[in-house]
Amino acid sequence: MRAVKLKKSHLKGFLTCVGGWGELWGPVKRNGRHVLESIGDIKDIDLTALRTTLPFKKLLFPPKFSMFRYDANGFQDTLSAIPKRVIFGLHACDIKALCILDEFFAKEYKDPYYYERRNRTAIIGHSCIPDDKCFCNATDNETVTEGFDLFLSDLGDFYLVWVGSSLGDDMVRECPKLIDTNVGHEDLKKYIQFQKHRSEQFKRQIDLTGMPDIVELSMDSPVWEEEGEKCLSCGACTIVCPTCPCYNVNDENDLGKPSGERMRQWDSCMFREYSLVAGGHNFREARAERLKLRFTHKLQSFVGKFGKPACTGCGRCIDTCPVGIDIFTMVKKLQGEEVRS
Amino acid sequence: MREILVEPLARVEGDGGITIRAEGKKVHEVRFDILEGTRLVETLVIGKTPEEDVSITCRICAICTLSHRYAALRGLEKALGIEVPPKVQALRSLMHLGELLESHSLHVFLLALPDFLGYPNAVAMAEKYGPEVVQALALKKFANHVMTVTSGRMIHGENPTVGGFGKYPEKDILLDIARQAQAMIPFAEKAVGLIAGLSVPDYFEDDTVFMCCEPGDDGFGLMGDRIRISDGKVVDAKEYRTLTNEKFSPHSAAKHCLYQGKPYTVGAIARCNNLGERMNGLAGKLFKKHWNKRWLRNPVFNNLAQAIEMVWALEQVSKTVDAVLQYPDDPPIVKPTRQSGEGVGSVEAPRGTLYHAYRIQDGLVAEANLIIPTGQSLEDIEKYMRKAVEILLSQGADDSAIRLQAEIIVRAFDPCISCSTHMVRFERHDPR
Amino acid sequence: MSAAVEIQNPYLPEPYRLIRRYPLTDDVHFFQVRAVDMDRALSLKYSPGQFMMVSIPGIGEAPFSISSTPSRPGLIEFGIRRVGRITDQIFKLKENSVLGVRGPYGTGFPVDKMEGKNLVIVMGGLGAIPLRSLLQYALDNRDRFAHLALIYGARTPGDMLFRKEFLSLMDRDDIQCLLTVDKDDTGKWPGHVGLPTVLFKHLTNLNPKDTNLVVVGPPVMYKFIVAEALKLNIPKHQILMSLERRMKCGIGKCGHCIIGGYIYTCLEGPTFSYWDVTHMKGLI
Amino acid sequence: MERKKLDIGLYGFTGCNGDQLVIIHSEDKLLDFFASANIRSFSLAKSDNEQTPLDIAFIEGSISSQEQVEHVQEIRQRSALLVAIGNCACYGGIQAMELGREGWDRRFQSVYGENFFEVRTPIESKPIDAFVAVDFRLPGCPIDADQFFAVYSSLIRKTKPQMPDYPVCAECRWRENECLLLKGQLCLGPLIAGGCKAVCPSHNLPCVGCFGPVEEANVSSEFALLKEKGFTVEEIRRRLRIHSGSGVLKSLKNLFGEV
Ligand SMILES: Cc1cc2nc3c(=O)[nH]c(=O)nc-3n(C[C@H](O)[C@H](O)[C@H](O)COP(=O)(O)OP(=O)(O)OC[C@H]3O[C@@H](n4cnc5c(N)ncnc54)[C@H](O)[C@@H]3O)c2cc1C
Ligand code: SF4
Ligand code: SF4
Ligand code: SF4
Repeated sequence: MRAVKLKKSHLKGFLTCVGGWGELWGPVKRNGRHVLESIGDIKDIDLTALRTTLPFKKLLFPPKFSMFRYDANGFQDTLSAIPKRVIFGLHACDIKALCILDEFFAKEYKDPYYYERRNRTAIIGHSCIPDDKCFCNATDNETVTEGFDLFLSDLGDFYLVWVGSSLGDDMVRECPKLIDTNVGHEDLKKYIQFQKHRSEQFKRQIDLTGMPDIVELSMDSPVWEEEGEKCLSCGACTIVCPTCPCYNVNDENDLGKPSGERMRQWDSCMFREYSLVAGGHNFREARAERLKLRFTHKLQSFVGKFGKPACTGCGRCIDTCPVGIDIFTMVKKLQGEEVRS
Repeated sequence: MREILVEPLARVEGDGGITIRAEGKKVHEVRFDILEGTRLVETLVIGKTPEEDVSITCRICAICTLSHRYAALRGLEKALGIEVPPKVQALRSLMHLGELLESHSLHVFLLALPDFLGYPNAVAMAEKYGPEVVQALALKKFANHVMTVTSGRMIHGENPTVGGFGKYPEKDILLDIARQAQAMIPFAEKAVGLIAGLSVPDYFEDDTVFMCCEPGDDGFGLMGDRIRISDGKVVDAKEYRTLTNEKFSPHSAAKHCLYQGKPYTVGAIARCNNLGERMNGLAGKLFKKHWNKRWLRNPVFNNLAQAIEMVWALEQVSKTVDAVLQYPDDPPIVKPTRQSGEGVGSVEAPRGTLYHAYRIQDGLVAEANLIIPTGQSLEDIEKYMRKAVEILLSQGADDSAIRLQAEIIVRAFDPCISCSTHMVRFERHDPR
Repeated sequence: MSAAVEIQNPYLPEPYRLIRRYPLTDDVHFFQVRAVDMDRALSLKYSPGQFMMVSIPGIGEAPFSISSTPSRPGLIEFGIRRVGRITDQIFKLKENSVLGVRGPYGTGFPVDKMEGKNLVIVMGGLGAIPLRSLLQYALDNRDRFAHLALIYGARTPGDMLFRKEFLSLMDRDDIQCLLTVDKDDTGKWPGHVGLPTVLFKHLTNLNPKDTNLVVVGPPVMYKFIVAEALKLNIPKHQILMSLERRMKCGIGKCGHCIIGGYIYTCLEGPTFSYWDVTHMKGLI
Repeated sequence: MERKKLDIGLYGFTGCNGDQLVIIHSEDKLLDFFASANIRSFSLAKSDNEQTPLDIAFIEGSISSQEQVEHVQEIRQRSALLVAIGNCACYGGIQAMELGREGWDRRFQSVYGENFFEVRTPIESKPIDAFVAVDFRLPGCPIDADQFFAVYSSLIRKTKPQMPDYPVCAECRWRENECLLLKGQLCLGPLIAGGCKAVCPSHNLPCVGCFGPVEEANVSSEFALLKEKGFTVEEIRRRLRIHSGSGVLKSLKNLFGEV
């Protein structure tokens, strides 16, 4: 991978330049929360953002969108007019999640809605310093080597820019005046120091090795019931999770006409009807069963399938669940530790 | 004596009715029945927090939800010793203008006009008056948009809360509202012309008293802590009981009000009669052009008064938007300075003066008295109707003519939506 | 429309024409469809045990097992029970109308591996729908299978799907056809009365290692039939079944059919072996 | 797909008329709406109403007099499907917040004294299903226009409409709001049916519960959580009762024995 340098004072110019490739999106602060938004003015971008409330997935498969239209003559594809976008400011964990989703949506049947958007989205990552909710060190996501076009590491007065794709390379080439291709030994030393410093900032200690076995052996643990009693089934944990892709499908009719749209909307395995089938049988009637599904998926089965957990350690569920049933406390509880949630 | 019961022509739905009892040419009784089910809202708010009170009382009416909210906020904030900053006041004025426009456009175009033009509803009216109906709907839609932007949603938005707003609308949206309001003025002006051209029957005209809030700034307005009466008095709203004197009436779930033992009228016509001279701009010109002494004796001019108020409100919107945007920072919600106290909030709902009077004890509502505009105009509604029926009967008019005239009078007062459409119950007692 | 779409959209239903429909029972009807595009109709490949997604615009989509056999190409057949929103509307369709269908999806029964061996097909209730596909396939390719047996339990003769079709098999000597009802309310029932498990004693003696047993039926049925199969010493991976879950996409994306944390029933199922089942919690 | 237009009626009982108004305020849809069925009765919008057999009756408002009881029964009798729209019809609305407690007579007297009405016999306000069978409920105070038209579209196609199975919180997360519960405010979001698009939390104000309870509301967990945040049971119960009326009586009974 190629690396170049970008002076911090040139960031604005650089983003303006890459903004030419597509609509620029980045983290901004709204009502005390960080959210990804389309950027009108580059100075609105807030680089202190750690985790945006909703992850980037909202851009690649929006909470609700039309899959196609239907009318008396049949079904018409509406896959088009997806804008080109540059998402700036994704962190390592987000990019890992992106890789997971890339793999998931390509599997067996390639999902055109995801991939049409994905193919028109450029990713410019940005380094971060973890807070007390991050634990991506435990999910092996501390650094990323793929899944982005460019990745900016903040090394004081300049960024070390990893070029991760040919598109990234084009972007760098497009603004030669801003980019310093001269990366020397000193710079790399700084980078390594930065990485080391970053690693030392993690405050949550958690060990996910062996989780698949622990989960397997905990199927009858009382933990599920206990947490199930508390769970509000609000779905917040799955909504904010960058790797949760489940959805529901609904037809929305034009009023009084035979035409309409088939809509896809985020669903959650925490919702009541998730596993409900006709006739009223619900394969996951109890909240405990739904929690079990969520956590076996994240911590056990996914590992079996892909060799890594479907959790990136971003801390969003820790930040979100009103009753504290997040992946961290569940892991701790399954590992037999007392945790106050 | 024989009783003949004339069933109403149209099915009576909802919650209002007119009952007329006559014997030969002699009128026994003319009643405007308010049959709306009792909800006892004043008892429900006892023991609730001020925030809860606002969320409950706004639901008295979906059309004037924001007037109720506004009156409640003003009453409660007085009781709690809250002074809201000017940005909050300006945004509240904007939401109030939105509601006036929403209510008036609904009433004038969709409810009153079809009557005069002889259609059962506005959709049917659209065949001949297509462009007018389309523009009227656009105006109503705009008004709903103003309410949505300021209050959070079209109806029962919770955004205006005790001490301020939960969230302030974005600048671009407000500027767009100002622009749209300007663009609507020509249509509103045309509507004034259309309504002014309708003939207003004069046979039942009579004197009355008009009451409205005194804005206190020499201007025309929809809110004030004092009440201006057409007899020249100006009274503090705290004295509202001496003005309204609510009394029970066995045919009405809304109480009737009397001022010094006499019926009185509130609403657009009262505001225009009392304060119209103060209107400036286009609305002022239109007022001067169309106002005449008959307005003081004939409630049907309320339709025209509402049309002129719409022009006024549209002109007011951009000024109010400027007033909001004058303060770039969004003020945080102001906290109460005391937990016990009393306060009366008075505002002009589209159909007249609305009072919310509260006593707060230890942070909870201990006493509440809400006086709605329709109740205040009720005695006048019946007075004018009775006079009209007497005259029509003496002229030998038939039932349907009487029914239509009675409806026109009731509806002109814009009492409250479900009461204002097709609801005449007509009983005639004739000698055998 | 602007930029060309690069990826084929697997979610778009294709037009199919409803050729024939008639009732199998009061609430289960037979639907025979064919792709409007003739080339598509003739080239459609599938295997017994697979399903398709049927769309009713304005209402939605639902999965249905293919009941016809790939050995008779061109036509696709479904047996559909009326239970809810979509099935209600399917039941309102008239012959010759056009509906949306996509698929086939899922993993069918491993017919290649089953060939050369004995095949015992056990159906209960709606299980007859997917298994009719396998049965017809085996009958059409009779020489590729050793002993062939059918066990079908229904509540009453009137509840038995494809009753005539199956009864006619009783006259054939290349298939052992064991039909049973819980209760005979007609008095004219030529088959057995009693639970399907009792029919196992009638089964010709089979070498369990060379036998595949396939069972599809209501959830309660699996436990008992599997117990019988195990008694016969049929290896766990040669006991096959098909499972039902909620589905919204049929292609491993929407998540509703997930079992055991990551198995998408629509991709890796709906057919599973009992070996899979013992290894995954919450399967049956 | 040409089909026979259905006969439809909309009726308002005790309430603020907000739900009918939501329909009237949907200017963009109004003409399609009137064209989509035979609107036999819609007192708020038109005066040429007919009393005919109906395919669907939409009922707004709660029942608060003996006369209304008879009227709603009469409508039920001639309607194939009866749909309650709005919280008053579904759960009784604000006027039913004291449901299940004594004291309605006393409260009535405190407003109207010893007087009685000539034309109506008032009773304690109750939801529609206290008097007639209700086939479908569309809650909200007022209803959400998009949801109404989606439900309406399904119903005129004679299919059961799909309603959210999730609480307001889900919509609140979709809108990326800051969670007010986590900030220590008394937000009812987790207990309340989604459908409003989380308007109140999106304005930084706690959900007051105007869509009534979500089917699977975990009331005991929410109470436990709010108690931990320092609210008293009385405060939480009061807040929940304001808009949820008859919808929460059972849960409260299970939790506290009495209501
Ligand atoms: C692999 C597979 C094969 C099936 N084969 C058949 C068959 O051959 N014949 C038959 O009658 N039925 C079959 N079913 C069941 C059939 O899919 C349901 O009866 C049908 O989805 C009910 O839809 P509905 O809209 O009428 O019911 P509703 O209860 O209104 O369901 C609404 C939605 O929920 C989902 N859903 C509900 N029940 C089921 C279910 N059991 N399985 C999957 N999704 C469900 C669907 O997405 C459906 O659109 C099969 C199911 C699966 C998973
Ligand atoms: S499970 Fe929680 S911590 Fe892990 S990726 Fe999802 S939201 Fe982030
Ligand atoms: S603010 Fe309220 S509605 Fe939103 S997530 Fe928190 S509890 Fe739920
Ligand atoms: S957030 Fe709650 S109170 Fe606000 S509209 Fe939605 S349901 Fe009603």
